[in-house]
Amino acid sequence: MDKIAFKFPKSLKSTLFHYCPGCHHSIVHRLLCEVIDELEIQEKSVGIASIGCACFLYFYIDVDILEAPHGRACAAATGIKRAKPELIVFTYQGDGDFAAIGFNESFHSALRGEKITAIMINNTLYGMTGGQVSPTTVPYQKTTTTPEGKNPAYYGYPPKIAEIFSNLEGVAFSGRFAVNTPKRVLETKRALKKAFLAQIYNLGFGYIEILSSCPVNWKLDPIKANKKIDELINFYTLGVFKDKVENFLKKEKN
Amino acid sequence: MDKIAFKFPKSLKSTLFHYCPGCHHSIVHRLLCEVIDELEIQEKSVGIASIGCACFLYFYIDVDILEAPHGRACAAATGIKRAKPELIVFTYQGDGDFAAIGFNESFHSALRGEKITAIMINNTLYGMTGGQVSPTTVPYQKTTTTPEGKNPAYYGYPPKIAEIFSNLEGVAFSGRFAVNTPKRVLETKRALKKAFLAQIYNLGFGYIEILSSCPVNWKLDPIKANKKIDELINFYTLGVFKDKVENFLKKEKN
Amino acid sequence: MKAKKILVKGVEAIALGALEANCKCYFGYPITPQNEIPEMMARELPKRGGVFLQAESELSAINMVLGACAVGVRAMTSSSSPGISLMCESFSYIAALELPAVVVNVMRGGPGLGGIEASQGDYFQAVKSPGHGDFHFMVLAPYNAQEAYELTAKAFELAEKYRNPVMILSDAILGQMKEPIILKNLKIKEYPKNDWALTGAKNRPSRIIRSLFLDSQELKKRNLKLKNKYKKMEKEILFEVSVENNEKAILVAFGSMARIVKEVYFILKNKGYPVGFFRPITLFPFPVKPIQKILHNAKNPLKFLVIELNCGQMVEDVKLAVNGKAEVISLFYPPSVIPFPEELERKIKKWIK
Amino acid sequence: MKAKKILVKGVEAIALGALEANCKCYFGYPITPQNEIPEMMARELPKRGGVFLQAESELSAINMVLGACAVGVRAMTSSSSPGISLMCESFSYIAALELPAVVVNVMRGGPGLGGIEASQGDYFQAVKSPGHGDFHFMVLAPYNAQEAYELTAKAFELAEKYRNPVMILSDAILGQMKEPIILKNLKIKEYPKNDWALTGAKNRPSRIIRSLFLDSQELKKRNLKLKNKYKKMEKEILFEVSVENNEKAILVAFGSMARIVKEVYFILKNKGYPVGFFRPITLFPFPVKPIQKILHNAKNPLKFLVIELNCGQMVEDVKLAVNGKAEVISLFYPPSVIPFPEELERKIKKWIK
Amino acid sequence: MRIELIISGFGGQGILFAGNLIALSAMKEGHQVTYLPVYGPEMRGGTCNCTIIISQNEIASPLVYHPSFLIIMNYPSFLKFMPNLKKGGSSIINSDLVKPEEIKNLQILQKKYKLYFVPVNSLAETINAPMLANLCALGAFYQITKIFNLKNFKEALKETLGSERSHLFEPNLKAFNLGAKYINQNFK
Amino acid sequence: MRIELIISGFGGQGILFAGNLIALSAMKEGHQVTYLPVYGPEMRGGTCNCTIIISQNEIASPLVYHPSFLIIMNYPSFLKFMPNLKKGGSSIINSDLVKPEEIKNLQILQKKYKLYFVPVNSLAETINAPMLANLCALGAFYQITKIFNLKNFKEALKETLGSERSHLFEPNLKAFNLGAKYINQNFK
Amino acid sequence: MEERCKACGLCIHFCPKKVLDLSNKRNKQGYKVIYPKYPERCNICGICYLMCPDVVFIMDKKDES
Amino acid sequence: MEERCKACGLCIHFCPKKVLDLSNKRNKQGYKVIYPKYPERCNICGICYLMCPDVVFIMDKKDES
Ligand SMILES: Cc1ncc(C[n+]2csc(CCOP(=O)(O)OP(=O)(O)O)c2C)c(N)n1
Ligand SMILES: Cc1ncc(C[n+]2csc(CCOP(=O)(O)OP(=O)(O)O)c2C)c(N)n1
Ligand code: SF4
Ligand code: SF4
Ligand code: SF4
Ligand code: SF4
Ligand code: SF4
Ligand code: SF4
Ligand SMILES: [Mg+2]
Ligand SMILES: [Mg+2]
Repeated sequence: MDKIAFKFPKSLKSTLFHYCPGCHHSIVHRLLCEVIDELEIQEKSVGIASIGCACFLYFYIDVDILEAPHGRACAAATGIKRAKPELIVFTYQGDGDFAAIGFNESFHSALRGEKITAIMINNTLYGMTGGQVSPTTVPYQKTTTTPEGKNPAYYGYPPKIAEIFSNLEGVAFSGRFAVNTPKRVLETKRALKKAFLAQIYNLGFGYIEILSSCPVNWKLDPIKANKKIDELINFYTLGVFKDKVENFLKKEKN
Repeated sequence: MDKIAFKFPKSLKSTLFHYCPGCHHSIVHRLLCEVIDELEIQEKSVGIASIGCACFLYFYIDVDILEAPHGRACAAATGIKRAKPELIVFTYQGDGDFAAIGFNESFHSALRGEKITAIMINNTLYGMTGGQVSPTTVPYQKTTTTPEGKNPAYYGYPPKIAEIFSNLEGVAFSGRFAVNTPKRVLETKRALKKAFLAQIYNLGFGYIEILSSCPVNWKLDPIKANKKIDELINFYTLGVFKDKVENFLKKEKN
Repeated sequence: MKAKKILVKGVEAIALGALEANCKCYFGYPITPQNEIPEMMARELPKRGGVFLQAESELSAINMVLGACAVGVRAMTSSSSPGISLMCESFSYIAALELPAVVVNVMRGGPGLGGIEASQGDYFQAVKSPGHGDFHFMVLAPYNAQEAYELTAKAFELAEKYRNPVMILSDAILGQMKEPIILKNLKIKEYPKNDWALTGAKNRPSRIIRSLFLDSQELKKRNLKLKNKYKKMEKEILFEVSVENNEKAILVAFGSMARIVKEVYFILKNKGYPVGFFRPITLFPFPVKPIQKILHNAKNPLKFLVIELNCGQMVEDVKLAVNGKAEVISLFYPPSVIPFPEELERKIKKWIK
Repeated sequence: MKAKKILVKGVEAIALGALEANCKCYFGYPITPQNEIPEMMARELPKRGGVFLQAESELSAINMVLGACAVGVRAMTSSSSPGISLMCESFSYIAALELPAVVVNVMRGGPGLGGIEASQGDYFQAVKSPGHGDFHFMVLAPYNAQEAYELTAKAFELAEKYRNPVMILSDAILGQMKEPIILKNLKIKEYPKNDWALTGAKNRPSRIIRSLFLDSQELKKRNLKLKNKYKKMEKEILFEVSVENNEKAILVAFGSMARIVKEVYFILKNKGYPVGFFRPITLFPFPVKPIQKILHNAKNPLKFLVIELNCGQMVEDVKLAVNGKAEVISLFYPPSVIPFPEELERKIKKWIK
Repeated sequence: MRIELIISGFGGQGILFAGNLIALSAMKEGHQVTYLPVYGPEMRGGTCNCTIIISQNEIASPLVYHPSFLIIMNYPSFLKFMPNLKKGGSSIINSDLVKPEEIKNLQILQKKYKLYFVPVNSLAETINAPMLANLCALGAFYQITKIFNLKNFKEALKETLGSERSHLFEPNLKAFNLGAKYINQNFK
Repeated sequence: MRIELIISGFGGQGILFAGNLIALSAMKEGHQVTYLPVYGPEMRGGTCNCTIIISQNEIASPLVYHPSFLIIMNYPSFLKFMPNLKKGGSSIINSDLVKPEEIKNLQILQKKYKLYFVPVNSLAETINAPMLANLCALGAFYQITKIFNLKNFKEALKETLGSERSHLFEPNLKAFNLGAKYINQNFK
Repeated sequence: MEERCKACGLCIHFCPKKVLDLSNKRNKQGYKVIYPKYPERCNICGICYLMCPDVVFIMDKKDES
Repeated sequence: MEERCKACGLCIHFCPKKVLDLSNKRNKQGYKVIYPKYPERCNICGICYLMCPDVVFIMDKKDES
């Protein structure tokens, strides 16, 4: 585990990423592919691309991929998994997609304990549409639609989805991660794997939230944007909040 | 406080309720009117009727009332309150309306800390449409769309909305109540009042969840249905989970 | 169970048709007047190895259907007017993704929450624009329980044949009334999906099902492909006609309304009035040529009386088909007051005196 | 700030129009190509004592608008095709509740996610059925920034005058291009709302705003009321026409496409071709009579060439207006490949040779 | 042969159950049949009615404005539907809730129509089955029209009750017979 | 007088900023003007272009297929737009990214068109402002066309930068002047 | 107020003094209405008012509570 | 692999041995690509691989890592 490969993941297509320089979306893409390769599930995976900067997921990840309407990835994933439980189904969504317009689908899929893996890339705003405020935007952060900064008295505080989900019986794995340091990259990968194992072992909904930088809309260079993630952690505690996989694996061993 | 009036509330219209015999909707209607009367807010209240058995709210409660599309009551309430903050705005919703189709609007209104009061009547199913399963239906409960009983491995466990909301900064009051005993009726009324005070004092979102009987769709007579609520409490703990009003009032006193 | 006669509601006939077509997944959300469909599916599908799941909303339900169809499994949803409107964005995606979804709309009175009685107020929505962009459902409008049963089953075949969503457009009268149907072996064809469905990239390159085409040439190509498909669907046009070429007026109606109109047609015919009867069964594609044929063969100048349970919608398609070659009159009955045959007879007589 | 000339995007002109009309609430959700509207409103409204709130979805946004309108406050939302589709159920409610909401659709290529370039693919949706049931928006289609500014302002007045939602139907070309506009004092009238708005039952009986009418007679009455209202709106018909009665062909187009067509019209006219130009500005109500007037006054047999950035939608309304009295030809350009004037000229010439 | 029947009463009086049963029995008899329920949104209370058409020919419209037969289970239904009864038509009237003595124009009505006042509630209570007033009315209808035979009715009833409610077969039949007997003894 | 200009390059090269500035300057000059940006969905990278039409008469179509002027900022843009340039049209070409020596049919092109190779990146780097290559190109455009005067340009620039970015006025102007000077010194 | 009664029986069930019972009289809604079988037992505790879903127990009808 | 590079600088920032720097060479995307300024310092720790958003550091290009 955790050996660093210097290897182009098998399930990553060679197409150049369209992401902006320093964007974390593509780090997560790579990790996702590494996990798919290690679990050897490329041939039975179906991914759901959502609407956001990562809508071109299908140009990069070499598994069958469906594009769902904005916010509906978890519902589409539910349809797929219920129709063909033998498939490994994951969604890849932005914070706007997962936690704003699509939160109802996200929440209820988790509540039902759908055997799917959901990845939420939280860059605290709407990247693709040019940096508008999101429910996940942190207090006083400036965005194009909160030019004076996001006033929590007006917009409230960001939701702690990983924590909320950890209290739902149907959720088997839930945690919040970041990829702004090498250590965190490795932790995120381990977590991603768990979130897939939650599905593979039929334990329940696997949820991974990843704090992710958006240098362009944060109006920071990639290095500063990377550092900004450390600030975000004040609002968004990193960690695993629920892990039925670990227990399951322990039991399996016995 | 808590004196029993034997009095027809001023803000209750004299129209006969269309509810089935023993339905708790109308008990809550009365309590709501008592609270409106006691707070003297009849003249500045706007209620949002939602779609469900209580969609005729406007025939009973004598305040200005708007009908919102199914599930969107909290969004409409947000629009009203933002447009005219001087109004007292409340929604009256079923569990299907508030927690299923409308949960996104409910959740995000609470998250933003909208200064509105939301009442959710949880009868664990879709009353108006004839008793289908709801996310709030408890495990193994039979409904018309879970003829063999609701299997939690298939549909998950009911969401604990009052508890979830109590963790949102924007929420000033959140609790779960019942009206199946005289004591609980009084508690519910006190809580309702708090949920309005949360708005009146501009403290945040006021949320009241009321376990409510649906004799017809539960296929029980009104008395048995009433007792059934005691069973539901095993899943749905009663209590106040958040109360910024109490603190505020204490501070006011000093 | 074959060739058995049973008494069922129209909506139950729809559910039975779906089961006959071996529909494997039902996702939906309750709404009157079509709850008997999910309720029957909830009872029957699990027995047949299928999936019934009640979603948290119509929005979610239609996207579950979208997902199931994308992996090549027969799936459907059903709803009534407001619930259908909520699905419009996703309908547009489903059509763009070319998925063979089957959607049932048991119309009720609108707009808004309206009423739960019958209406045909969603004709425009179903036929012209069930969402944004240039796309169409194939739209089938049964007028009795037997047709509801058979057309619903057929819908799955047509959806796969054209890789296009198909809508069964019904209403609360047909939906809630009961009449006998004969259960048959309908021999619904299944089209292969192994050249497009997402079933895991095993022994083949990975696949993409998407509707985003930022290259405008690609988007244009996709749009033209859809347009051609709609043209091809004209082969499937269905209609009922009772015309002997010596009429002076043709009564045109679809769905439940066509039953009341047909009653009046029988009455007037019996009384010697020169009237004909035309009932479109496919609303999209609309039976343009059959109408033009009536015009072409007519020995007298014709009048088309288009009778609908709405404020006048299908009348536009009739006008477009007639193209000025005959008078087209709209007899509209806004939902939900359904004209009784007696009343309609009086009204029609005024126009054909 | 009056009579000042500034260079703005079409979407900014729309926002400025709304501000000029003293719109007090904006609720919306981001979507390309119209984000400049919420972004401008986010900057400007708070300064003017108004409310800007970005909602968690279009579904929520339109219901916030519904709420604000119900209490008598000028409110709007804006979006683009997929976001508009998501609002369809609520549109139907808003129309049924007779609320004066203003909705902007800056169309993009569809169906599905499509593309972000210009399209007119939502014509049918806007004009025929932005939701379930019999209802209509009033639909205004500006073709340059000045018109976008003025029509948007006017939309608030019209919405209140008829207590009916009004849609500004624009597209990515007009939305994203910049051109000068002259800011004026547009003197937008405000209609009293004190006889219906929900402002608290003080010194008056409490009020209800609802769309549920289980009594079918009541529902019918409401539907007929709406139908009459749509009839009355015909007074507001707007269009641009350049016809001298000796033409052989009339070029018909709306919105951005009308600019390209107009360019071609200028070119052809200069080259001596007998062509006219007709541009509907209100799409609903559609300028039927002005078209019939052209037909009536025409000295030559006419051809109508209807040019659209879609697969052929408005052409149906032109056909309905022409009613067989002239040939109507659809020159359709599926989104998002916009024909350059040069190309369009060639194509049109073929039809009028 | 063609009967257009409307049954009307409160929700909860078993109107739709009875209507369905008649339609099913008639179908088993080999007739063409349509059955159209109309009801309010509430689960209980409110009015409720249904239209059944039984015919030897294709039935186009399932709606009729002037039915040839009525089963009137409560007073509001009496007010609503009586005026529409076809000339010469028949009506079974629940005399427990619509008392003949309270009807103003009774004589006029009796001239135009065949009226069968049947105290269906009281009849049902005699067998301790107050919920089965609807079956009493149905029995009366059978006895008057004989549009289906008893065997088909029994089959229809058995089918409708299904296995879970099969214990209700006998009580239902009993109520049915009471209604039929009441007609037999009191009319013609 | 009528110019149809297309500016094209990578996202991030300030294409739209320059286009907007030209349009605004021309508007201030009293011309009719339209400015139409086209860009990909990504925030950066990807290609990006805009069309500006400047005319003394009403401008109907804001789109042209055969522009009379091009500003080409990178190689893909060169490939895409050069073939569409109107006969006799002019083109400013960023010679840092489109090297004349790498163009195959250079001579043919030079016969048909007026080509202005300007090393805008290098020019901008001379004033330590690599982001301002766009303004160099704009200066060149100004020098060639003189379709607006300097005063209007300066006003437009000031307005566009606003107060928060007013410190960028001087550098922008400097880059503009460099471009203009380059044309002055190297062409005609 | 007895016109409001729907014979649900909740008041009967909760009345601590067993004052109430259903009568044989039907109201216009068709329900057999409540009546105070033993009015003398009533201690005006108000529980019937609290529990009645249909707001039947109103003070100006003194006999009922 | 340098065609993938977008000059974000994350690898430079995180490389513990300060091996890497931006070159003056532009790739087809228009970015100045990364190069190993001090290749000899590299300890093949893999951090550049981990942090690079564009999967530039792949082993068969040994000189880079
Ligand atoms: C119904 C609908 N509304 C809005 C949009 C426009 N839209 C595209 S992506 C996006 C948000 C993207 O934000 P997020 O999900 O956080 O992803 P990111 O781009 O930040 O990675 C929006 C609003 C859309 N495509 N569909
Ligand atoms: C969009 C839409 N979907 C479905 C419905 C149908 N519908 C009406 S009420 C209701 C649910 C009511 O359940 P709940 O909110 O729990 O209220 P209750 O009747 O149980 O009090 C539904 C699904 C609708 N009116 N609109
Ligand atoms: S806009 Fe932000 S999230 Fe999107 S690709 Fe660029 S950096 Fe990444
Ligand atoms: S169906 Fe249930 S919730 Fe609705 S009125 Fe009847 S008892 Fe109350
Ligand atoms: S008030 Fe009287 S009748 Fe009512 S519950 Fe108390 S004791 Fe019983
Ligand atoms: S609780 Fe109210 S409605 Fe129920 S029986 Fe008693 S008085 Fe009647
Ligand atoms: S592998 Fe070499 S180049 Fe890469 S980070 Fe480690 S030391 Fe630096
Ligand atoms: S991290 Fe990757 S993309 Fe960024 S500069 Fe280094 S090699 Fe280039
Ligand atoms: Mg984001
Ligand atoms: Mg409920």
